[in-house]
Amino acid sequence: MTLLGAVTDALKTEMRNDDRVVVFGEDVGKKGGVFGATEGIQAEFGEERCFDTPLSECGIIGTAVGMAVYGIRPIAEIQFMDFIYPAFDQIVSEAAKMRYRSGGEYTCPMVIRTPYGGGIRGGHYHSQSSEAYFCHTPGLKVVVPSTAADAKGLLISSIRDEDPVMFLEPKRIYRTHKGEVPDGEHVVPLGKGRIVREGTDCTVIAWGAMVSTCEKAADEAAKQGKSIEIIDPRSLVPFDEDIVLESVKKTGRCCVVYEAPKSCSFGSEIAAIVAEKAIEYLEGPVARVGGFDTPFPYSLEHLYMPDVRRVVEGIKKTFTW
Amino acid sequence: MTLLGAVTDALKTEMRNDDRVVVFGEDVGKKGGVFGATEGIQAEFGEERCFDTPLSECGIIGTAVGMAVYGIRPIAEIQFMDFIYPAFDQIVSEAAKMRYRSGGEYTCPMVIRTPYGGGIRGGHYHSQSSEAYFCHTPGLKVVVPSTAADAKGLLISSIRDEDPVMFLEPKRIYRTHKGEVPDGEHVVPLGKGRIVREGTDCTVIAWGAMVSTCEKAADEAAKQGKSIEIIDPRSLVPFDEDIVLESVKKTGRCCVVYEAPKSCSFGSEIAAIVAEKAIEYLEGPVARVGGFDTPFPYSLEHLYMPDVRRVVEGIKKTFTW
Amino acid sequence: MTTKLLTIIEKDGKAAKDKDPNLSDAELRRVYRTMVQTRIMDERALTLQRQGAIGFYLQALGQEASHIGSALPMQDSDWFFPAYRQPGIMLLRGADLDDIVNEWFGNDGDTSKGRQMPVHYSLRSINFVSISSPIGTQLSQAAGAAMAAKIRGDDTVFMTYCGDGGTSSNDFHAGLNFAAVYQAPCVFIVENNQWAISVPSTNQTKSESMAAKAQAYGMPGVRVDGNDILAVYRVCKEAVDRARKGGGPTLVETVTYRMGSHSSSDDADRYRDAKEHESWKQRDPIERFRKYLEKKGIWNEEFQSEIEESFKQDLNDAIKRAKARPKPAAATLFDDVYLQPTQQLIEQRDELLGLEGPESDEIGEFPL
Amino acid sequence: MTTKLLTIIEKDGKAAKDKDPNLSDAELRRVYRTMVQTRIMDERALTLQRQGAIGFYLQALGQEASHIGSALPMQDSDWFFPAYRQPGIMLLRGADLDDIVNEWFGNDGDTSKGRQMPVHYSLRSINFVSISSPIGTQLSQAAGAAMAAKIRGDDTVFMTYCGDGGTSSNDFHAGLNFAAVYQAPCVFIVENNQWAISVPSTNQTKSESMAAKAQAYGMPGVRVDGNDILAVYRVCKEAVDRARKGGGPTLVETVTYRMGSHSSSDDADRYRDAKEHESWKQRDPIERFRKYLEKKGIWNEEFQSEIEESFKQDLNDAIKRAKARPKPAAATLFDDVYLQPTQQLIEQRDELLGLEGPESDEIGEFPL
Ligand SMILES: Cc1ncc(C[n+]2csc(CCOP(=O)(O)OP(=O)(O)O)c2C)c(N)n1
Ligand SMILES: Cc1ncc(C[n+]2csc(CCOP(=O)(O)OP(=O)(O)O)c2C)c(N)n1
Ligand SMILES: [Mg+2]
Ligand SMILES: [Mg+2]
Repeated sequence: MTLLGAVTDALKTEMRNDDRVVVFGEDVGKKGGVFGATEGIQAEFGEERCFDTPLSECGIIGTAVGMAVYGIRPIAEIQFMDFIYPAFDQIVSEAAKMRYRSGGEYTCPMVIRTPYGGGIRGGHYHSQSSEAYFCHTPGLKVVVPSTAADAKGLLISSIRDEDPVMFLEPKRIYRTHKGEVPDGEHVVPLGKGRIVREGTDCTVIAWGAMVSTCEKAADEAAKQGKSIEIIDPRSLVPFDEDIVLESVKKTGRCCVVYEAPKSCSFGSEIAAIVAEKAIEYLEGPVARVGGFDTPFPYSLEHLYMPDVRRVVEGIKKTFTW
Repeated sequence: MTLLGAVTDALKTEMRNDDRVVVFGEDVGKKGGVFGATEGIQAEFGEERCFDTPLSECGIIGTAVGMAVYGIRPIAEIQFMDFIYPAFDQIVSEAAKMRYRSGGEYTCPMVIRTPYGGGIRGGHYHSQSSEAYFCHTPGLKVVVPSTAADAKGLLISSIRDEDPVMFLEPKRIYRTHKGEVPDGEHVVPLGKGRIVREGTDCTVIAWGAMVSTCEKAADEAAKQGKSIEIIDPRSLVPFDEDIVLESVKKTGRCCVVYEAPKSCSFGSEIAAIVAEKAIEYLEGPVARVGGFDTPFPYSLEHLYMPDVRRVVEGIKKTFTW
Repeated sequence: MTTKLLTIIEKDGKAAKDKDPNLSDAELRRVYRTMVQTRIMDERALTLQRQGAIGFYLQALGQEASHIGSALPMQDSDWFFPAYRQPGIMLLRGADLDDIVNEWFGNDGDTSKGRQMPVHYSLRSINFVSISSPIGTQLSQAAGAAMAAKIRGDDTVFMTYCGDGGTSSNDFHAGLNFAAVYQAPCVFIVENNQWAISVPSTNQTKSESMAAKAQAYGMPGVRVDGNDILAVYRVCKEAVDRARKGGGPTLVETVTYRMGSHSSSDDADRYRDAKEHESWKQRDPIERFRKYLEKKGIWNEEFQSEIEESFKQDLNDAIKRAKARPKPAAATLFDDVYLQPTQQLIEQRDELLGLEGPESDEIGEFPL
Repeated sequence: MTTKLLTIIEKDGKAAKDKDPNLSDAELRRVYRTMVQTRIMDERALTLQRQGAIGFYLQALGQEASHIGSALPMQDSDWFFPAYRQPGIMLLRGADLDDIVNEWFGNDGDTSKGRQMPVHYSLRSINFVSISSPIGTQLSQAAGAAMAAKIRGDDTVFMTYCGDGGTSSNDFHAGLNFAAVYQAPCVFIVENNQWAISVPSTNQTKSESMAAKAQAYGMPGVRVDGNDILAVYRVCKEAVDRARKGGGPTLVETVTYRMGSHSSSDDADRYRDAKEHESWKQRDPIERFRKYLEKKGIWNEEFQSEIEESFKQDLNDAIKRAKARPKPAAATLFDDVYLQPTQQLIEQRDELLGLEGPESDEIGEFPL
């Protein structure tokens, strides 16, 4: 099954499980979403539980917050993550803070699904990875799957979660990634990372579409005699510090790979955690291989996105003192 | 002169200098702003150059972008930084990207001034420090003064800058901070940090209202025999890496202090830079003393904000291996 | 059409028979009591703020008819997504006075656990959703909750409020649009009190009225004298009934006046003409309603003093209790970020609780 | 009032004398030429996309009258804040064809230096502001630019566009409100082509028309047959003249139809009734205008072939030149983030330029 198919599968599974779950957004109904993630959902569950909205992300998230507060389980689709900003206030001021500011009287269990990341020739406004904004916002959870099975299992956990979850779907691997996906009920808990491959010389941390790039880079590094351990945190908030620290303590080296602009990113956070909690184990600098600190380009996308050679270069850095 | 007075002084100075400069926002006219930063400006420059707007941050920044693109110099006031999010799309998708996405054909020289930070019993929504969102957005500059003289000099530089600048005013010290401010023309360049005090054992980096807290903590640390160097970067973007790295290489220790939630913050970025570029000089972990990863509280604000004892604790951490 | 202003109670307290909603005497007295209580509470709280006992306050002075009248047709099971200038709704719906007063103090009895500034109540007990500072955000939320109720087949009605300033917000546009497209059972009340802090409503929009904005969304828009509680009630009753019957949302503009400054941090004299203020004082909604009751023979001085004295007593007692309560415990800082705290939050909590030495005392004053 | 639809050219090409704006023959021919060129360009570009020569394309098929007619009354010094479905404006204003075509290819001749997807033009040469993907953002910007011109005393007029979907955006609400409050010289064109990708305009709003939304802002709102170029011209000429004379903004709704799919990534047959499409084909704006010209005796087959042949030739030449140009140089990635690159950008650039080994080739296809 593709990663995209796993998303659809998760949605259907939970909609069958729990009739409070509703799905809405721009073009999610008859069209089934611009990527097809909601294909067949309106047909199966009707227009009450899967419906198109006016073109207002502010309205989509604002109404979702109200629904969640009232007691149903909204899953809002934002067509591209780049278009989430008209709803930013509702996300960071409202969804994220509802439980806290009301002392737990009102809560906001909802999922915001959105395709994210580059690699599809989407240029400036159909490619960005802005997880950092949300990771810096207490009250939100932030989840990024990198395999089909995880996509299903993490999405089901997100829908069942009692707090608002940003579910970021790496669109570059929507269809290119294929893998086994358990039928029916399949739950992957939030906050538990995954060791993608074991290694002894350097820990590489990556999520979403970058995981497979890092696997190729690790192959490359292996040719040069370096054994790379790859970790996919799966959720950035809550973040599985232990799996990262344990690995870094073992390998003594750390390289973080991500698509977002390098500075002030979640990659920076991981580097900071390592510098705070495992510095005495480090045998080289903590490398960050990110997007550049520029807006996302169109024609030069292939240079902007971390690729094998840039990841290999990053790994090399961790071996220089 | 107070820091607040220095802001007013800078606005008037540049409005006299350059008749393209206009000032607007909610309540900035007759009322002179809720903090008084624009007091007397409408009286001196008239309603065409200093005017109140409808209650729409989206409209304030959207129109400011259009003004800047057309060729005048808008200075938009957002009443509290907590209320900037309805304008987030215009800031991160438009102002920040106008120059890049148009290949330099259209530019967006504008200043967004906004009171920021805690310490005034403003609670949940009148206290936040969200500089990280903007520091992670290529195309924006982000400036935070910590003294009256800097407030004037940096604001004048920001107004003259050819790119959009977020000018964050630490409201806690608006009136409590007083200092000499040069008359008339006074320019402090963006991108040059300031050594607040020299020291040899640990580098503390802080901006805005945290600088004075760190000075008190440094006094405390001195009593315990530790010599602290304090650095105020003054602008977070562009960031003066050199002044930080040079200091850390000298002291071997680094503690970053800031009000924003700890994780995925600009403090994380500084820690990451140090872990990337000065790790071989470090004699202890890089400590971060931030706000907690919770929304901003009201009654327990004094615990939420880094205070002397927490900064001292952070400094101590850098001495533990 | 939308500019016509419905008034029922005339200056002298007379009410046109054909328009009078004919509430029972008991109901009329209950409503009047709530209006007076609201004003007393506002006064007392502002005094507390001036004395430094609480950090901030914001009154509804002059807008009692507007918000109490609109809330009146709502059933107990109905929901409110309020702005910050509708305190009377809490009293009308029988909220626990301690819940209200504890919120001002942000003490350990505060339902919001001291997370928000005064007047940002959250009262699940009366379906009164946690108040937010960012203007307008409640509007699209109310629309969404109403959509949810419709999907579930509940017959709940939702009422939400904003000011004249709030009509310019993103969420006003999104909330009204969504509510209309999905024909959600939601009533939007714009309390047009003529000012958004120092900005007059004529600078807020060039629309001939706030009610006229309903046409942009294809919903009914009604303009009503916001200082006439019977008129407000009548209009809102229609809207609530229509919503409950599946007739979709309504926009109601209550034309009223902010008789005080914006908040305890504001001084309206700096930007507002005293004459304007004076002229609105003549239209005081409580005075007007009192005359109506008097004409009906169900108001007298005794009734007035009974209301005042008993409520003042209750309020004083509640304040005394609230003052005696401590701040929330330090550890609570880390609760309610999520249902379960993350590893990072637990670590941060333990660090904080482990600290020694004096806490900061540098917190300043709130300016707005 | 706002629901009345102005039409001038009837089906058979006749035009009511009292409404005909009486453009000169030369002007009429110029306009017709632009419409035909626009359609040819749209066809050719979509073909290029299908052939894999360019990555994406989005047509204005069927909306030529709507956008060319509205732009026609604008002077050379006036400014546009376009959406993405007004390519004819560039041709009308004499933009360099190479500037247009280079943008599709994102090559080193692209004015935007290959930073944006195809159809996101930036053409300073004709005061055509850089197109953004996020829906609606241009609306408040246009209002702001118009405010700026008013402050400066320039007599520039601003025209900005959005679709029926765009009326739901935050910036629609903010942009129209600000323009009205400050009486800025700005004309807002809503091209109501009935669809926002797969969402019909009846699901976008319950408003009786898009023009009716003007009442929320207190500005004139006009509804016009968007497939009738004379009607669109007439209405917009009035709006532009009024704006220039200090009469403030206008909202114009052009009622038209998206005759193609949303973009090269979309297939409208999946959600749209073929009959609807058929019925609108009968109202093709170019065909209608052609009949009008024919009746006037200023159109014949020769004229048609001359337009088609010469433009196809020019276009082919431009495409040939564009294909021959390389991508922008790697170093340009780091330009234009700021006027001057930061230390971090310089470091990142130098690192990239110093890399060895093969570049990534994993980039996929654009789905929308
Ligand atoms: C998004 C946002 N911007 C600014 C503010 C600051 N602010 C608080 S109240 C207010 C005026 C509100 O006016 P109105 O909506 O008319 O309500 P009123 O206070 O008159 O009841 C402003 C600007 C805010 N709370 N939220
Ligand atoms: C803020 C935002 N949300 C979503 C999108 C994705 N999107 C692109 S075009 C479009 C539909 C636009 O419809 P309309 O405004 O009617 O313009 P039309 O395409 O019909 O010309 C959508 C939803 C976007 N570009 N921006
Ligand atoms: Mg008001
Ligand atoms: Mg459309």
